[in-house]
Formats: sequence, C-alpha cells, structure tokens
Amino acid sequence: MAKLFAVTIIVIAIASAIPIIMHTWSAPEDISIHGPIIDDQMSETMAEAGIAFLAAQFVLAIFIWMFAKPNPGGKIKKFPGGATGLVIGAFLIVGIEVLALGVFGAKVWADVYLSPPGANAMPVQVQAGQFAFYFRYPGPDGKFAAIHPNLIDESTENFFGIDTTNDPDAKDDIVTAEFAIPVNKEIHLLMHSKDLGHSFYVRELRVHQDFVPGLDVSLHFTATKIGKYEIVCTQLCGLGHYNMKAYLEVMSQDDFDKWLKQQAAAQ
Amino acid sequence: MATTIHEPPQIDHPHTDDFSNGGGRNLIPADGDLRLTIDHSPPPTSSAIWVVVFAVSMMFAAFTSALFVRKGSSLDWQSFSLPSILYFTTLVLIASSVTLEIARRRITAFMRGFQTGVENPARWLYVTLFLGLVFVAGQYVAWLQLRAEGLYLATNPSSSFFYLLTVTHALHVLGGLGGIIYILSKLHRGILRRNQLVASARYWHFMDVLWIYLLLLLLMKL
Amino acid sequence: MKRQDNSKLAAVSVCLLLCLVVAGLSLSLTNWEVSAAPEGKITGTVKLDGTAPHMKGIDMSKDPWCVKQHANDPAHLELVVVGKDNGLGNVVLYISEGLSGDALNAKPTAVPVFDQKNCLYTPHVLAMDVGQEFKVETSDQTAHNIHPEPNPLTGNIPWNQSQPPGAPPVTKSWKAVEMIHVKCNIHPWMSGYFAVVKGPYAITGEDGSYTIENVPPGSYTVTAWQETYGNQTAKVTVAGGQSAKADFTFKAK
Amino acid sequence: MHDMSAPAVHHHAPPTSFIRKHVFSLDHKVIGKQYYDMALVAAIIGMILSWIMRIHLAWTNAAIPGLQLLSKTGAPGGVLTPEYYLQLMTMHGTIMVFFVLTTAPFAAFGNFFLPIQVGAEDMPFPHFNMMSFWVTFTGFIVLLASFFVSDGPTLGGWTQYAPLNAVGAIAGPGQGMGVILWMASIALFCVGQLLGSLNFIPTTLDLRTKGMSLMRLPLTTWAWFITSCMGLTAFAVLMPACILAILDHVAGTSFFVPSNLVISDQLQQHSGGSTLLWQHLFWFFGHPEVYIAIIPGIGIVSHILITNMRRPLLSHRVIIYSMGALAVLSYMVYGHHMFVSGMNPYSALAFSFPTLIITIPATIIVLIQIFSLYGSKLRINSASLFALGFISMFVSGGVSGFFLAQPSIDIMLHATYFVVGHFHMVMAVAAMFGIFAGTYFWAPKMFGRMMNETLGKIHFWLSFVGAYCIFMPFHYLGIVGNVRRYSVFVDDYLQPLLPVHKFITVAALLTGAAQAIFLYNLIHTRFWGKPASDNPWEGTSLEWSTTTPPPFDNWGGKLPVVYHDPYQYGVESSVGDYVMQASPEQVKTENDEQ
Repeated sequence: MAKLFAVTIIVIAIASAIPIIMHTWSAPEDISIHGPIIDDQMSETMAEAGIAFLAAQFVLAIFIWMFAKPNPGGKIKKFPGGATGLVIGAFLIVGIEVLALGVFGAKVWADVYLSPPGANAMPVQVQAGQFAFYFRYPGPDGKFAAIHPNLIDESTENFFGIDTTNDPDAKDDIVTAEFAIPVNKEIHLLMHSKDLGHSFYVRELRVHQDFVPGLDVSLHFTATKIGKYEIVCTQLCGLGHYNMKAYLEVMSQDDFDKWLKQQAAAQ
Repeated sequence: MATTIHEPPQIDHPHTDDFSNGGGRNLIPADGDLRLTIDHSPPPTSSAIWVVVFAVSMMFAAFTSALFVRKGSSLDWQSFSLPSILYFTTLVLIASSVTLEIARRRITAFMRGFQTGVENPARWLYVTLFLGLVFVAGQYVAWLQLRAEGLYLATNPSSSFFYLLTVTHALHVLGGLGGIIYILSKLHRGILRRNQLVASARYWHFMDVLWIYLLLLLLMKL
Repeated sequence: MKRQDNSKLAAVSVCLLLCLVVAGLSLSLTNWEVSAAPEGKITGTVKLDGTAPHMKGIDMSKDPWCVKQHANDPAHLELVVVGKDNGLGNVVLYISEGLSGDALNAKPTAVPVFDQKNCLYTPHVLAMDVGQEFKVETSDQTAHNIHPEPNPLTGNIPWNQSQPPGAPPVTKSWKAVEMIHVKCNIHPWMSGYFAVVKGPYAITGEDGSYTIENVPPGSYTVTAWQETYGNQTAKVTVAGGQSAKADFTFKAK
Repeated sequence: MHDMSAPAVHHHAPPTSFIRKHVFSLDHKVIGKQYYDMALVAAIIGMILSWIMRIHLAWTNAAIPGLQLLSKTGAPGGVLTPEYYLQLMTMHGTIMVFFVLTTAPFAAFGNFFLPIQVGAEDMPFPHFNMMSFWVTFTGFIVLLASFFVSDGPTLGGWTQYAPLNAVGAIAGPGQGMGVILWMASIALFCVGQLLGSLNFIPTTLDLRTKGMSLMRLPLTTWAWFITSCMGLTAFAVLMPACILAILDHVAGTSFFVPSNLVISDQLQQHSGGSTLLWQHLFWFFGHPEVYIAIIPGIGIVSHILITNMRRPLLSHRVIIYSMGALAVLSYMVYGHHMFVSGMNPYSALAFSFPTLIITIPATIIVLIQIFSLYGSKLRINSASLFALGFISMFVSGGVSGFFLAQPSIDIMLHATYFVVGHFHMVMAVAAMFGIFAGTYFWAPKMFGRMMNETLGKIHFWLSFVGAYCIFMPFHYLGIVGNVRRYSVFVDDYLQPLLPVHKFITVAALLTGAAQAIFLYNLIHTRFWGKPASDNPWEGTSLEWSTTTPPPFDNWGGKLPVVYHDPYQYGVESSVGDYVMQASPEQVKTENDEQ
C-alpha cells in the first residue's frame, strides 16, 4: 500500500508537470512592450516553483516508500541535522528564492505600474457598466466632454452621459463599442466605471486592472502587433458578467485614422 | 526497562481554590522529579474578559479605520458639532467607573471578612447601575437632538459614523449593565465569586475608556 | 273548465318563468353579449409631422452572435419608427377616460408575446391590459436578461431574470397602469416597453394605423403614447356597432 | 447578608432530558459533535452545488432534472441561468469557507478535543459554548433561507465586493434580500465564532491540568489556540464590515457606495462611499480566514502523523513557532488579493514581500513533517494516508502561491482559474483531508466505534487521485487566462478549453460520488461500528487516557496529571514504544526537545 502510494505521488507529480513543460496550455503570445519582462518573471517563477514542487513530492514519496514498515524492535532514526538543519535550509533556500523573486518581481511591477505615461500617449477613455465596455476618443479638440451621470441613457446610446446640446467639448467626442488603437502607439487608458466594480483584462497585452467606482484610474501600454483581441471583465459584476467583453483592434495608423473618421460620421 | 516511580497522584476535585475556578495547574506540583512548570494562571473569567476587551477593541478599530478611509475618500463629509449632552454623559460614565471601583473594593473587603457588619456592599453597585442607565438615556437624548436637527443615520457619512459608533458603544454598555445586574443577583444569592466581580469591573472600565476614546475621535474627526 | 284553463295558464306561466330564470342564469353566466348594445371600434392613424430624427446604428460588437445576425441588416435604434406617409409606428392607443364597468374590467384572454430576436425586442412596444398575462420568449442563441423597470410607487414589482437559449417562455402580468421600460443588461442597447393600460387598446403598425376593437358605445378620451414624444389625447364618441375615427399627429422635435 | 465566601459549585451534573443532553447541551463534546454534523450537512450541500456548477460549465445547455424544483426562475426547465449559476457559486463558496472549513477542523474537533487534551473537565463558559453553536447554526439557517426568497440568494461571490453588495436589487437578482440574509448570516457566524474563541483561549491558558505546561500541549491544541486567537481578530473585523454593508443596503448610508452610480440607467442616491474600504476590511479578515481554515489542519495532521510514525516530529517548538508566524504574518499580507484592485501600486509592493516571506514558515512546517518521516516506523491506515495526502496537497497548493504573491505575475493570473486551483488545493482540499484524517483518527474517541479501514482506504485513493484530477487542470486553465466566475464560456478563446472543463467535471462527479463511501462509513460506524478500545492507535496525548467515549466530565472525577511531553514515542516502556503523557512511568530515553 505504501509503495503504491509513493508511486502514485510520483506519477501525479510528473503528470502534473508535463503539460507545463510541454507548454500544452500556455499564455497567448505577448503583444505589448512591457509584456516580455512579465513573461520572463513568470517562467522564472515557474522553474523555481516547479523544482520545489517536484522535489517536495519526490522526497515525500521516497520517505513513504522507505519507512512505511512495521519494523518491530527497530529504533527510530533522526534525519541528519534535525530540525535545525531544516530550518536553516528553509531560511536559506526559500529565503533567497523569495527574496530574488520579490526583488525582481517588484522591479517588473514598478516598470509596469509606476512609470508615468509618455507625453505623446493617446488618451482613450473606457467606461465599464453592466455588462459592456464603451470607449471614448476625445476627437480633434483633444478634450473629453464632462460626464453627467443623470444624462446617461443606454436606450438613446448616450452611454457616457455627455451633454451634446450644451457642451462644446461633446460635439466631437467619439463613442464606440470597439476599442481600436494604432499599433506601436502608446495609449493612455482612462478607466471609469459607471456603476459597479469591473475589470479590464487583455491577456495578450498583459494588462489587468480593476475599475473602481467613484475613482478614476489610468494605465498605459503600447501594442506592437496588429490583430483582434478580446477584452474581458474579471471582476464579478452581476448576472451578465460572463458576457461582459469588448474587442481590441490593433490597426495600422492609416487604418485607425480611417476607422476613426468612419466612427465620427456615425455619431 | 521502565520503572514506575510512584502512584499517580490523583486530584479529587480541581475546584477547591476559594475564588478561582482556575485549573489544577494552580496547585503546587507534588513531585520534584518531573519537569513541571509552576505557572499560576488566573481564573478563566479574567482571561476571558481580556478576550472580550480585545474583540471589542478590534471591532472599534475596524470602525475607526473605516471612518478614516471614508473621510479621506470623498468631499461630501459635513462636520457638525456634537450635542453638548455628550459631555454630561461622559462625566456620568466616569463617575460610574468610580462608584464601581468603590463597590468592588467594598465587596472584596466584605468577602474577605474585613468589614463584616458594615453597610450593604451592594449599595454602590446600585449607584453604578443607575449612573449607567443615565448614561444610556443621555446618549438617547443626544440622538433625539441630532434627529431634531435633521441629522439622520443616512444624512451624511459624519452622522452615519456618529450613530454607528455611539449606538454600538451604547449596546455594549447595556451589556455591561447586564453584567452588573448579574453580579447583583449573584451577590444577593451569596454565590458571587471575586473574579466575576473583577471581570465585570474591568469590562465596565473598558467601556469607560472606550467612550473617552470615541468622544475624542468624534471631536477631532467629525 | 275555467279552472282547468286557469291551471293550464298557471302551468304555462310557471314554465315560462322557469325558462326565463334559466335563460337569465345562463345569460349571466355566459356574459352573453347580445344583452348589451353592439360594440363599436375606434380607428385612425398616427403621423409624424416633420422629418424623422436620425436613428443611430447599434454597434453590437460585444456579442459576436448578435453581430452575425445583423450582418446584412444593420440594426438601429427604434425610438421613433416612421413608415410610409410619415405613419408613426409603435404608438400605443388606449381609452384613458370614459370607460366604466365591464368594459373597464374585462380581461382579454389573448396572451401577447414579447420576443427577443436577433438581440432586439419584437415588438419594440408590447401593449397589454392590467392583469393580462403575457409571455416573454427568446429566439436567440445567446442569453438575455429581461429587466423591466417600473416605478415602485405604482405597485408594479420590478423583476430581472435571464433567459438562456432554449429556455421556456416567462409568463407574467402587471398590476397597475404604467409604461414600463424594459431592458437587457447583457445587451445594453436592447430597449423596449411594456405598455400596461386599462381597457381596450391598440398599437400602431409601421404605417401608423390602428384599430381599437370592442369599444362599447359612449364618449371617450383616447390617448396616444409614444416613447419619445409622450402623450396626446383626443375625444371621440362611439355609436353602437359603428367605428369612430381619431387621428393623431406628433411633432418631430 | 448571605455568606459570600462559599466556593461556587462549578461542576455541572450530567443532564438527563433529551433536549439538554443532545440539543441544548452544555457539554463541549456534544457541541463538538453538533458542529461536526452541521459541517457534514453543509459539506454535502456545498458539494452538490459544485456538481451543478461543474455540469453547467461543461455542458452549458444540459438540463439537470429536478433543478427547476429548487428555483423555477433560476433554472427554467432544469437549465441554469447565468444568475443562478452565480448564486449557487456564491452559496458554494460561503457554505464551504465558513460553515465547513472553519467549523469542522476548528470548532468541531477543537470543541471536542481541546478540553480533553489540556486535561480539563469542560470549557470555562459552557453556556457561551452552547450559544456559540446555536448562533452559528442560526447563521447557517439564515444563509440557507436565502434560497427561498423570491429572487434567490446573492450572486456576489463569497467576497461580496462593494458596491455590488450594497446597492440593492437594481444590480440584479439576489442583490436585494439575498445580500441582506448573507450579511446577517455572516455577522451571526462571526458572533458564534467569537463566542467560541472566548472559550478556547481561557481553556488553553487557564484550565490546563497539573503538569501541563504550554510546551507540553499537543500540536492540535496549539493549532486550535492559535486559530482562536486569529478568529478573535478576524471575525471581530468582518462583523462590523457586515453591519456597515447592511446599513448601506437598508438604511441608505454610503459607507461603500460612491456617488453618481448609474445602474440600469437609474442614478443612485448614495454619495461618496469608498468601495476599496470593503475590500480592505474584508481581506483583513479574509486572508487570516485562509489560515483559520488550514492551521487546525496542520495541527491535526502533525498529531496524526506523529502517532502513526511512532516518533515525534523533528521539532515540536519550531512547528508551534511556525504556526504562530503564519498567524501573525497572515495579517500583513492581505493586500495581495488586491494587486489590481486600484489601490496604490506602492502598497502592492509592501504586501508582496510579507506574502513571499510567509512561505518560509509554511515551508518549515512541511519540511519538518516530511523529514520526520525519515527513519520512522510509519503505519499506513486511513488516517495516516489522509495526513500524508494533506502534505502532498499542501505542497501542490503552496507552490502556486509563489506566483500569486508577485503583483507582476498577478497581472496575468488574477481572477483566473489559477487562483481557484490554488486556494482549492491549499485551503479546501488540504483542509478537507485534515478533516478526513481527523475523522478516521478520532472517530473511536468521538463515537466509541472504529471506522471501517477498507472503506476508508478506498475513500482515500479515490479522493486523492480525484482531487488532483480536478484541481491540477485549474492551474493550466488559469495560465491560459480562463477567467473565474463565468457561468458560460462564450468567449472565443475560452471555447478551446471546454475539453479540459469536461475532464474536470467528470473527475468532480466521480470524486464527489466517492464521498458517499465516507458518508456510509461514518453513519454505519456511528451506529453499528466495531466498538473501540480506549487507545486504539497507541497514542500518548490525554484524549487516549480517558475512556472511550469519555464520560460527561471527561475524567470520571479524577483529573489526570501530566508527566511528559506530548509525543513520547520511540521510547521503551512497559506498554510498548511509547509512554503516555499521564503515565508517571519514567523511561530511559525521553525524546527531549532540542
């Protein structure tokens, strides 16, 4: 029984590791400028955690294999070094490991989150609401019209509650359901929630940020590859949470200009 | 191989100690051979009261941090001045702590037999009880005053926190009054134990300190 | 013999009386309509004065299934639906004053159906009587939620429930007169109305014409309600078995 | 005046009526069993809910026969609606976290064994102890009641984030009465557990019998003591948070709801609340809660392993200090749940390092447990198998913590199935294995009868392999970016993952069905099992010194006296390779603490 158990643990450990090593399921290819360092940090952690996982399971299995016998009259033995050795070992190995991960991870985090957006970053506002994202481009004047919550009316497609009759800034704001951006251009995304907590998650962009109702947060990124990607909500927001999404279209600058014109005409 | 050193000393009943229902660990170990730790633990009631004090403190700490976060998070905070009756109730509560301390000493002395035949030791407990009720009534008057000013629970975060903190505190004070009534009934039936008295007194003083803290918090932050 | 005749007469009259009672009973039980004067109807057209406002297109890109359904037929808002000759569609007409008794309280047995089709509501406005049962169905392969938002003060209770593809219809009714906005939160552009009225009602087709059937003779105020332009009223008198006419014109803003 | 110097009679006589004996009992053993039974019922409900969710995830349009009877609107024709999926998910999480993982290893086993293991007759405040159970039970009933309100239980997830939890029915089904019942239930639960801590702490500190110094307490007692200290802090914070949320909900205050929210086109009246405030308060409770669920498991597993290895762990003290370190650190790490929540990015760094550091005491515990196996005489039985399975699960779930502790990687993994896999392994399955191990180990003492070993082993194999089959693939899904809390996978990129979900569902159904073996074994044992001897496992701690089952006052009027450290195995004594704590016998080689 004990030997079977030991073998089971080893088989499970190896079987668990295979899909990771073979990359059977892996994160999609990165399309952002800041993504590669996150991916590196990820694979580094994967290697360290994987070794720790396999080592611990193997040692557990081997000890179960070796010592699960009645052995009447036999004396118990102590692992050389005892608890002191283990504690020192844990402090040294795990301590150094987590310190390394922590320091490098902090650097990655700082690179992503603590750097200000560039001066030429293109501002786009995204508004999350039950259960859709809407995007707003400031138009030629570069200014976003003020949001009047009492004017928000989805049945007339006034998703942002902008005052088109009285507010001059509102005339050229372009509101879309799709998020189109030019490739290789830094985007400064201003995040606003209309109702509840939502989240903005694009796997390929390595971007993930919650919307905070009552507080506008922003993030910035640069996409490097043309294509169509999914934006999904990851913060439970109600019954339609599973279907709260939008599409990110990374286009060439020409296509984007064309698209924007087309959208402006449709307003 | 093994040798039995002596018959295991069995204890007939652990609760022979006068006023404590602390475990048998309070007894001095009978045998020198064994690595026994002499550790005089207090009766469970007194550690329990610290547990209660800690839990209540955590709760009010949570409310306090909520108040700080809430006040810092937005611009809709409207200050208002506290109803002046609160200063009166504060004095009443402090006075009640003093009377309770007098009562505690008298009852302790009475139980030790130092002052047999002196005046009814319960008298000061009744005074404390009365002062406690006056305090709660005073808080109620304060709420009525705010209501008259049009400040309801949901009017503004400041009034929300005011009601929240004072009502929660008043409920805990009522709990303390329940404790005093419990002590009184035990006293009259002659089955009061000192640690119960001490525990209730500690709780009551804690309510006192907590109220002063809350008053300062409300004064500074509201 | 005279006595015999009398007794015959008595027997006959008793028989007649019995017949009358039976007839009366059955009449009262079957609500035999012959007893009342023949009912009339109100017809007319609703038109829009001016140019129809531009109805924005709907970008359904959040749900690719919806996009696919509208690949060849772009969807647009239905706030104002104008047909030929400026006929105004989706206008609810009902008798707001003058009804009484049975005509007011009669409940139609028909069950109107509100379908969710291609990520839009069909019909856009569903009219019904107070207490009348209606059905909400889905023809779509994507889940919707039906979220009517009545004013809580009217006594109508709001509800909000999903209908996944293939789910059985939801049958409901409303307690009070109200124009209730209904929306789907999963597809925020989906917007429609439950027009809950008392008594006979009609809704205009795309050409703006309507007919309110089963109106007993009398003088009435007819109200026309359009979701963007609001209410208009007209006085009409319906004669038994006749059809009265009431036309309405809404001004484009 | 009466004579006030008379000592009170603390000793309560055994009750005779059925109600006082089995229902409103003051006996900590009966209360422990009541907690156990409640947790069992809760676990069955929670598991059935997980089945329904898994079936729905794998075969979205499949009708589950009979489900429409539970809710006609939630499951028309037996097919789950998106909201009912979320409602069941919320109930699954809440029931499992609060009413199974907290009550079974802590309140159930702790109530039964803590007083016995310290050598006390009962808890110091039996009335509070009784209240503790009945308040918790009321909380459970209130939670279940939300299944029967018109629009069903809340759908906000077990974390109940603001402002979804505070804006009312406008936010969707279940957000009206469902939320209020949830908040009330959890507030009651907090009160119940605070009353429990009120008993656990003084019992451990003050009611230890003669000779029972703190370091002579078994690891289980230490685990329960540390857990109750944590509970005292955590539940005392969650309860006020629930009160604030209820006020926001029913009284119109704005603690958590900010201004200018437009929900379903309707402008809300609240103003200026802070949504992050809820998250801070919740996770200040929530992260310690994870350790409240797992530390008793660590204690139970250590206790069982020691008995079955026939040797003490390499160090008694280090395990205790490590558990203490886990408890203290768990309050400094809660922010790692909020890396992408919009809180200050600098505080993400401040929370990341303690989160990584907390792996050190956890690693020490695991290493000591594993390396104590070296040179032991391991006995394989159902209890020790589950204990070893616990270690394996704890390691598997623990290493994924390296990822989630780092804010930069959390960008990819936050709110994905990776997180779900992580906490299910480290907290749910591991804690469950601790409960199972404890049940097989202590059933003789609790019920006076031996569990069936063969059935126990079958149960173990199916559960162990099954749990890995269910929860390992969760990690792979998470790495791809499969978002959690989705009722249907409509997204393009999630479609190719459906085969994995189907595999998980089949594994979950089989593993769940295997729990029927346990249930049968448990019920059969309680009524018809083989009667157990006083010390079937040749254990040393005090629970094995008393009779099976223990008498009403645990010791038959004679308190034990403690002469030894708790785990004197591998010695030579008159009874075998062990000497009991309460045995005055002196043996040649005591296993002293280094």
